[in-house]
Amino acid sequence: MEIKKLQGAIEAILFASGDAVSVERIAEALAIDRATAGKMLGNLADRYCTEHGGIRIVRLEDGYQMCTNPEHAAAVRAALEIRRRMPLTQASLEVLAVVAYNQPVSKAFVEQVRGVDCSAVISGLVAKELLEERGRLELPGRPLLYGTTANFLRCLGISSLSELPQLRKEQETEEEEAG
Amino acid sequence: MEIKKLQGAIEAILFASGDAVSVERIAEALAIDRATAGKMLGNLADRYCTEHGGIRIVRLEDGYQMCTNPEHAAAVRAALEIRRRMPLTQASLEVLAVVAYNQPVSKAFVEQVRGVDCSAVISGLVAKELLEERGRLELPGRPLLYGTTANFLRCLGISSLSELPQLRKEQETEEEEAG
Amino acid sequence: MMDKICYKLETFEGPLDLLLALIAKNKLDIFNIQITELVDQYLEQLAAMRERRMDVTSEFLEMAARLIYLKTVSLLPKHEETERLKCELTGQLIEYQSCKRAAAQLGERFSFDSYTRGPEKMLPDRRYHGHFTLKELYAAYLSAAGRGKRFLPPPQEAFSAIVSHRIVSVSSRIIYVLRRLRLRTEQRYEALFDGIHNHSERVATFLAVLELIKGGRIALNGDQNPKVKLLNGGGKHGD
Repeated sequence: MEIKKLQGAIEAILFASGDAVSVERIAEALAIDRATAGKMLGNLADRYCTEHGGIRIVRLEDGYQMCTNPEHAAAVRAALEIRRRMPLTQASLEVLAVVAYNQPVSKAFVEQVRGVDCSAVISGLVAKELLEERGRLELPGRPLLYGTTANFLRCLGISSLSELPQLRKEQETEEEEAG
Repeated sequence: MEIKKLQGAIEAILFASGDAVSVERIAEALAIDRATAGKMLGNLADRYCTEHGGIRIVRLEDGYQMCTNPEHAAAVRAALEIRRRMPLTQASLEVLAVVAYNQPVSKAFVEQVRGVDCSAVISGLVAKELLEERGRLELPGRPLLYGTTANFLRCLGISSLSELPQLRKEQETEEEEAG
Repeated sequence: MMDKICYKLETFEGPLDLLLALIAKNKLDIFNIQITELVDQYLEQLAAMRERRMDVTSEFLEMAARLIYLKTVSLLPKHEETERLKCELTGQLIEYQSCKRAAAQLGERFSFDSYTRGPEKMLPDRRYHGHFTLKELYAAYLSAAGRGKRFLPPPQEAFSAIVSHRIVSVSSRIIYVLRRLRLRTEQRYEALFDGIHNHSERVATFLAVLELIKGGRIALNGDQNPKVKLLNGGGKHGD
């Protein structure tokens, strides 16, 4: 039915938003009046308010927002903690290594070394607090510079960058021979 | 009830993560066995699969992810002011097809099949999170390998690569129809 | 210019390269082409060309050989080999055809209509808590740098070989050879190269000798251990 469809649409909007969404915005998007939208949001919030339910719809000053039921905070934390301990991807390791040995470096430098776009990997590493911004390069476009963090040292189990393995001359010789 | 609580916790984890969460990780976080976690995830996904429901829980390889019901795409876009994503170009679809059916593959492999340079298309697909790096090939130059992502499966509406349309079968059917 | 060999088949009429181009572009299905018919016409054309004494390019010959072999094999009861050869002929093209077909299939199903959300904002801590080893990091660096090396601007040293490479001019070696011969008008040819290890210098010296012989200013005699002799005092011919 039409009402069921509208309810579903509101549910989808709240889910995808992440932030609070105002009643006006929802009314406008669905071409319904404010009062109806408000009533439907209220109903939806009630529907989500079940015992032990994982998701809640809370009313905030500027609208409605979906969020996890605080009851499950410990479980959520446990699950996401595990994710934060999962091994890094090869791409992440390579980017980290290139930054670690050449810091501070721009994204362009890392991409030149690896030969592919590294935007997503770099922002992932910044979110993981393994890389951080280190000002800008005084060049056209003033590109951001990146360096490794204290968390990076901790994850590696070293106390300073000087403990990084020396890049050996051998490698250079090898490369010359290969080239 | 204990089961209801676990169900709620799983719901909360999927919601809070945003990304796909593996059955294994959920089992570990909730200290239950994998089989039970898998069963509960399946049940939860079924529960969400209501007519006009706003949220869907989809299975992607060995994990589950919450996303909106495509039925409400227009409403979500209108409310969140998201621009409609352009459909993939023929070139992008071809590259995706070559990678999907042969992964992991190098750029060179894709280019050999298509007969043209595919660098830009591949990095575009990586940026769209439809392709991802999959390590390197042990060959001179150590070329990067690419594979498809969980997001690729989600956009296709399938749960695993084994659900990709069978190439041979379709072709034969076509011929039979034609003949 | 050679006339293109044209084929008249049920589904196609035109030269072979067009046929292949059409198959490659998926405009024509190779399975609908009668290879035997193709071979007959090809051989006919080939015979006609021979009569007219036209050059038959290696490309055509190679193609003909493949097609004839295909035909002979198809006359034998072993049909598997025919199929295998048919595949060989069309392998790459079919691969691309099925790629296009797969692309079309994916395209029909592809949809960006389902939306996901980022992680919940209540949990801003995405800090990495795992561990990795120095060895892994070092290996990753080698892996990354090994590949990207060619994308980096070449180091200064890479140019030095080119820039500092001595290009020895032939004229400078002509002067060198004449000077030596003026000191001793006849000497061993090989002696001219004594002490010269530089490749460019050796080549230039050789070219200088040729140039001088051509100009009639020196002569080279003897099969084994040839000797170079200064002619005419080394002056230009006719001086």
